[in-house]
Amino acid sequence: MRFAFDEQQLQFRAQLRSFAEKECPPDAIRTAWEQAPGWSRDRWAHLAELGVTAVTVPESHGGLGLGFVDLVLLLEEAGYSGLPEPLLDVLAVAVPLLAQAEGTAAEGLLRDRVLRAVAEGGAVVGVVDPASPSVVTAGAELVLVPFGDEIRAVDVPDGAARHRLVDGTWRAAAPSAPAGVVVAEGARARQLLAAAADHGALGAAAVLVGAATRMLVMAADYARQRVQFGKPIGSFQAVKHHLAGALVRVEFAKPLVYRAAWSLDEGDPDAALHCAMAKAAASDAARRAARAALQVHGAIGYTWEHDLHLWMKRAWVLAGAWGDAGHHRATVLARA
Amino acid sequence: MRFAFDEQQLQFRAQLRSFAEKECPPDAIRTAWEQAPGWSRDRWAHLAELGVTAVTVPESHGGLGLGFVDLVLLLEEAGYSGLPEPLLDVLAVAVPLLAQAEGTAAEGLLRDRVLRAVAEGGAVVGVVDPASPSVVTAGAELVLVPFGDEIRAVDVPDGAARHRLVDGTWRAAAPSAPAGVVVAEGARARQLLAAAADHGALGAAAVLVGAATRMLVMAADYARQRVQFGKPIGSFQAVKHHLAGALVRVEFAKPLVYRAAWSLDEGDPDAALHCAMAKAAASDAARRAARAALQVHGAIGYTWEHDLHLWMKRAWVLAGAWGDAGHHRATVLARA
Amino acid sequence: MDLRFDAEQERFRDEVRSWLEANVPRAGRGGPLPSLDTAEGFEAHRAWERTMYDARLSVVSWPEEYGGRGLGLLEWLVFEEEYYRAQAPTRVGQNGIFLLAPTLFEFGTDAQKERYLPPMASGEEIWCQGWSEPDAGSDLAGIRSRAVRRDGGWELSGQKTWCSRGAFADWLFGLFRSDPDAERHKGLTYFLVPMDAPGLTVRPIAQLDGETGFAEVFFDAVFVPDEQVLGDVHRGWEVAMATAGSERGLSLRSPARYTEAAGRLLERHRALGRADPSRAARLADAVAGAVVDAEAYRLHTYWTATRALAGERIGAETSMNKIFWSETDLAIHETALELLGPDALVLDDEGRPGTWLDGFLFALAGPIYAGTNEIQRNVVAERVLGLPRS
Amino acid sequence: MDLRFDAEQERFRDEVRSWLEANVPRAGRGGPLPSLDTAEGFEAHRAWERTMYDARLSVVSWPEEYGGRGLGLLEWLVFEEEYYRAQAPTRVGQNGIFLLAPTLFEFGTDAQKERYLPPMASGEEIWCQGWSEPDAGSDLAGIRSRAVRRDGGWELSGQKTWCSRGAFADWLFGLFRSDPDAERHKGLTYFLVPMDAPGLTVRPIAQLDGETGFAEVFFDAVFVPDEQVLGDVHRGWEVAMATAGSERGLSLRSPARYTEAAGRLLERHRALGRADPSRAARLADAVAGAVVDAEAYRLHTYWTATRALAGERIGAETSMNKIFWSETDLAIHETALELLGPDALVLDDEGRPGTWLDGFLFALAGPIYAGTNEIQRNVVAERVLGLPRS
Repeated sequence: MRFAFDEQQLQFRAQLRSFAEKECPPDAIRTAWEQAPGWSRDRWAHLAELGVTAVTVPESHGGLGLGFVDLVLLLEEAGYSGLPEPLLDVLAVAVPLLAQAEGTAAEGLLRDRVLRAVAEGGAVVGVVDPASPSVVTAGAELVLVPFGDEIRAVDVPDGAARHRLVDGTWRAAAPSAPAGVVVAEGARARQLLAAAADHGALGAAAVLVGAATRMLVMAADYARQRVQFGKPIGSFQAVKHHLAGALVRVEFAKPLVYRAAWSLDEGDPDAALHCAMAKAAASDAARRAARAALQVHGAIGYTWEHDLHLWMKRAWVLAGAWGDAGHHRATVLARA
Repeated sequence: MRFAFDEQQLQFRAQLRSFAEKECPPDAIRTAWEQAPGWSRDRWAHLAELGVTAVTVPESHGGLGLGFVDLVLLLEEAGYSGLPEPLLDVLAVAVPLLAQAEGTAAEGLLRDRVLRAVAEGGAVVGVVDPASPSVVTAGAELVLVPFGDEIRAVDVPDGAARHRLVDGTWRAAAPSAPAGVVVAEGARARQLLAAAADHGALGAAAVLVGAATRMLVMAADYARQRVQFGKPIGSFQAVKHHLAGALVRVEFAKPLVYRAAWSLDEGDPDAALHCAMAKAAASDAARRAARAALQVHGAIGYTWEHDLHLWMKRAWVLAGAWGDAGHHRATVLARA
Repeated sequence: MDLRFDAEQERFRDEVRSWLEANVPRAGRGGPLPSLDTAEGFEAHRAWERTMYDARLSVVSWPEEYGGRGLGLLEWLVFEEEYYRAQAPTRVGQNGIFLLAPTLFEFGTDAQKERYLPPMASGEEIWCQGWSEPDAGSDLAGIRSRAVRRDGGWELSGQKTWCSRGAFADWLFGLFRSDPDAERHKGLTYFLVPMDAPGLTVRPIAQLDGETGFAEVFFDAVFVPDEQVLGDVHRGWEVAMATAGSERGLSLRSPARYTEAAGRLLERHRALGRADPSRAARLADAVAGAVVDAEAYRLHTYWTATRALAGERIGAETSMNKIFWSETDLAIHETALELLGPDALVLDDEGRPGTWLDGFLFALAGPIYAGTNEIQRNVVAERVLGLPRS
Repeated sequence: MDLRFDAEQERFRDEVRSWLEANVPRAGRGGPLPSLDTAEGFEAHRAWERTMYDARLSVVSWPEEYGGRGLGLLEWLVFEEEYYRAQAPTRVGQNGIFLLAPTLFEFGTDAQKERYLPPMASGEEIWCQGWSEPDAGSDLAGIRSRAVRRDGGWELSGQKTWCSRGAFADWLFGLFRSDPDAERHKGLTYFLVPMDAPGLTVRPIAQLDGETGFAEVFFDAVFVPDEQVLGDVHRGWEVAMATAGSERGLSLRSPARYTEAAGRLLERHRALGRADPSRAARLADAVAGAVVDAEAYRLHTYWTATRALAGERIGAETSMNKIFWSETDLAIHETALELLGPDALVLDDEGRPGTWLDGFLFALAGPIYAGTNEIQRNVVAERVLGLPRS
């Protein structure tokens, strides 16, 4: 029993934090929002140089071959830093799915090529979140989509319609008549899709606890500095208790996220249950953190110019992505 | 549109308050708890002298022939004052049920006799709360119980088993093979039982908002007087916000209670919906008030000696009586 | 107790309903109007105010001489119920009509009333508020913007912020510190200021939704003649606060907004019940709770209105109202977004939110503006429960 | 990261499980024990402590010389999981074992450790705490009970209250003001006092459930020799607080209590699902939430234990723990009572509550004792989030 990240994992996160502080300040997030795909190919290439895009790619395909425990810490950091790149879709969902697929011969070739390209930062492979099945990761060259009882890898045409979500992420219309390579079929495809749903939920939970932490840090900073009635508003109990109450929920969601990652890596038969617990707790904690942080900021937090909304909106979107808290609590009841 | 009680109604309540202040201080409530039936026949007789037991009895049977609007204000007061007498069971449920029954000839005689006796304080007629169907009002000489597709008026044997609830009220075991007079049957019986459920829910809601108000008054009194850290604890925002938040819920539950009473008196086709709304809101508001009041009192509120628990436990019991908040919210969805 | 409207009130309801059915801008007849927070949309909403004014429906509770019908509070509630029922446009003139007008009626000179009320009623002059400042938010008494005595008037300097509708409004009402030696609530004066006054500049502020619903307003030696002082000099705080508890100034937040939204939520939930019963079952409790709360707010409003009509002064209850409607509004919209799922968070092709998301964004501001709910809970605790001030 | 227990820990778990299966008092073999808060029940619980002590299971994490096994924090967690799983009796010795013992290990002299630890481990001497006073509750530093220097010791006067187990305990540990000129946290000394000392009287206090779970203790010139001072004179506050953040003094509230209760709740919900599916559906979200929270608390405990074992000092996180376990405990029991309906509020023929009602009554005290949750939220805000003190 040693429930902690190791030095290497913590260092990797620290590297990602330094990178984000330099390469992805809030204004860069704003810029990314402006147009599809909502993220920067330049920054993606830099993330590849850092090794981030190779984390979950097996060593046999040129990746680092690390697991979900390593990944969730990086995703939490991505949430904290507000990185708009599709790390969740690609690293938590698409790569593990592709790595475990055993489709046609064509697929075998494609798999190696695509995974290597992802590891090197040369390709982005997207997925479908079953909570919004009509859209896929924006900016992906290739998306893995369920079709009948198959999963296919389909090229995304340049002209695909794209929609912006309230949090500045974009989604592309799902290909309607996919003519791609069959990646898996039948029982295997169903298995992979079920696993992908767990991975997406866990990845989203990790990003959420990171974003939630960031909002509470921002609110605490503001509360120390903002003076009303002759003293910092952070000295008022109402402000203290809003933030402390939210912080407790966030801090207790985190171990659920880390444990679910460990269970996936260990092939624990309860891994799906653990992912559901993580997402249920993280969704609620992040929504509560967003509410508390906005209330503490007051009107300034309600403006476009202030940074808070960049994280708050992310929290709203991810709280509902890959199944909302209610969906996952229903799963908990069914599986516990 | 005039949504207010009239002078006479307010005066009646004021009389009941003065009576309770004199005749039912907290120690009298404690005494009543000690043994079955959990209330005082002496005080019941006094309530009859005040006219309270005659409120809903039709004038043709020697009563005041008033309606639910009059009654809910008195029940709210009973909740505020902590009166342990079974006003809710008798006046809100049993009397209206009996008054509207049209059973056998035997029933006609019984009806007049019983209603007159209730009005005069000489009899207590009890009922069954469908939320706990195995028990009836304790201390009633006669209870109205559903049996097959009938409602019967059954004498309660002296030796019936009696149980105490956490709030000090007692319930007697329901008669198992009722041999009483048939009060109503078939469709009419079903109608009357449905109405009785609405009346019970509304009556409980009225008692609940009264009890909730009392708990908040007690907590505010305590918070003004209790000093910690060199000042009254009521000057701390945490205490203020606990109580203010609960008070708002209670104050907004009250108009739902009053409106449901008016709808019943007017024969509004939505009266059942309105009763459900009242009970849902009042149950939650009272539970919240109980929590807030206990938290503000701290350890002293957790003792048997302090009065708070007399009201708090009442709130727990009534919140679940005649259908809990969830039950009534389901009704709201079905009927709205 | 009588919860029925009388025959005349019902006739009035019928009139309003028919008129709105015939006139509310809808697809195919000039509607829905473009966003209030664009120049074009602002003018379209102003024109709608004029249309209502011409039917004497813009300010039904005002005396006839100022463009109203001299109706009472209950009729105003009837009007509002119908207005929300018809899903008619947001009232661009609401800051003036609901916040300034009650004060004008109580403290304005006859000349001021004649000058300001009719164009307010017709939409010709739209008002924005100038209460908050960068360092005076929850602590409103911390106002620093100054008014310095000049010949025949005052010279205003300083900065106001979070002025709703500030980007396009014609006039501003607000408090300025006229006595530099007085502190906190003292030495403030209530001014009426045209937005085109020399020295006044406006910087629109984009909100969460990207639209410029409010603005900062800068005052650089803006001259305001004495006729534009409302109430007594140095008594601005009392002037601004006095009407909060009066019948006219009750500013009851119209319950129709919430009952209407709760009704639409209920419809959505019914539809979900057919499409995805298990998801609908999970949300049933929250939906019913929202319906109950909206109804509680409606009834509480009648309760309070009855008291106001009986001449009672409505005081700290307005703080209870504020807490309740803002929490209810948020609960309705949060539940709706949960019910609708991720698709409701997608923006349209112009990057604008859909109805429910828009309503949610608006509701989010509820616990903040018009006195944060934290301030309101202090007020309730101190004035209703009698707890000591901190 | 590795969430498995090692082979030795699993062997230890097996041993504990088998021993508890064989020894926990159950119907038919002397159980369940009578209420802890009666003279008879207290002695029965004391005997149970002795039974555990004889199996070297009463204080597994203590060194062997004092009756323990010298095991670590993780083994203690394993023990606790099994203890709750077996639904074994409430630990009558818990105040001494969990609150006093860590302080004794850090500040006690060898003589004190030898004198007090073994009888604490065996249940021969049961301790109660003497922290709060009538005017020092949340404001614990407001302690007024005095210790006056006398030849070879101190004379204690004053009053302590909310002393859990105070009605039947053998010893009391508590803080007294030894320097009358010092204020607040200064000038306090930590004393160990036998309950049969001349001048000491006990008044049991009945709780919500009617039982005397705590007591007032009055000190009228109670003499205590110097050997019964724990740590330095006038440094009692530091002595009492120092162990809060240490590994031994972590006083991790055993997560097994909550996972066990949540598991039983889940079973009840499954049963309800068969009997009344629509009612079960309404409660599904709350039941699942309770299960998730109990699990979150369990995992967070391992997380914290790992940090403590790595030598990190655990500080304000204990306040987060307190908030979370007390809220979780209350949520589990509130949900259970809602699920069980009115019947769960009926008392038995001796006027005692059933299991779930009893658990609810106990849980209600959680947000109050050991520092109210309001105080804990202040601590979290100030020490974790860095907000300024009021």
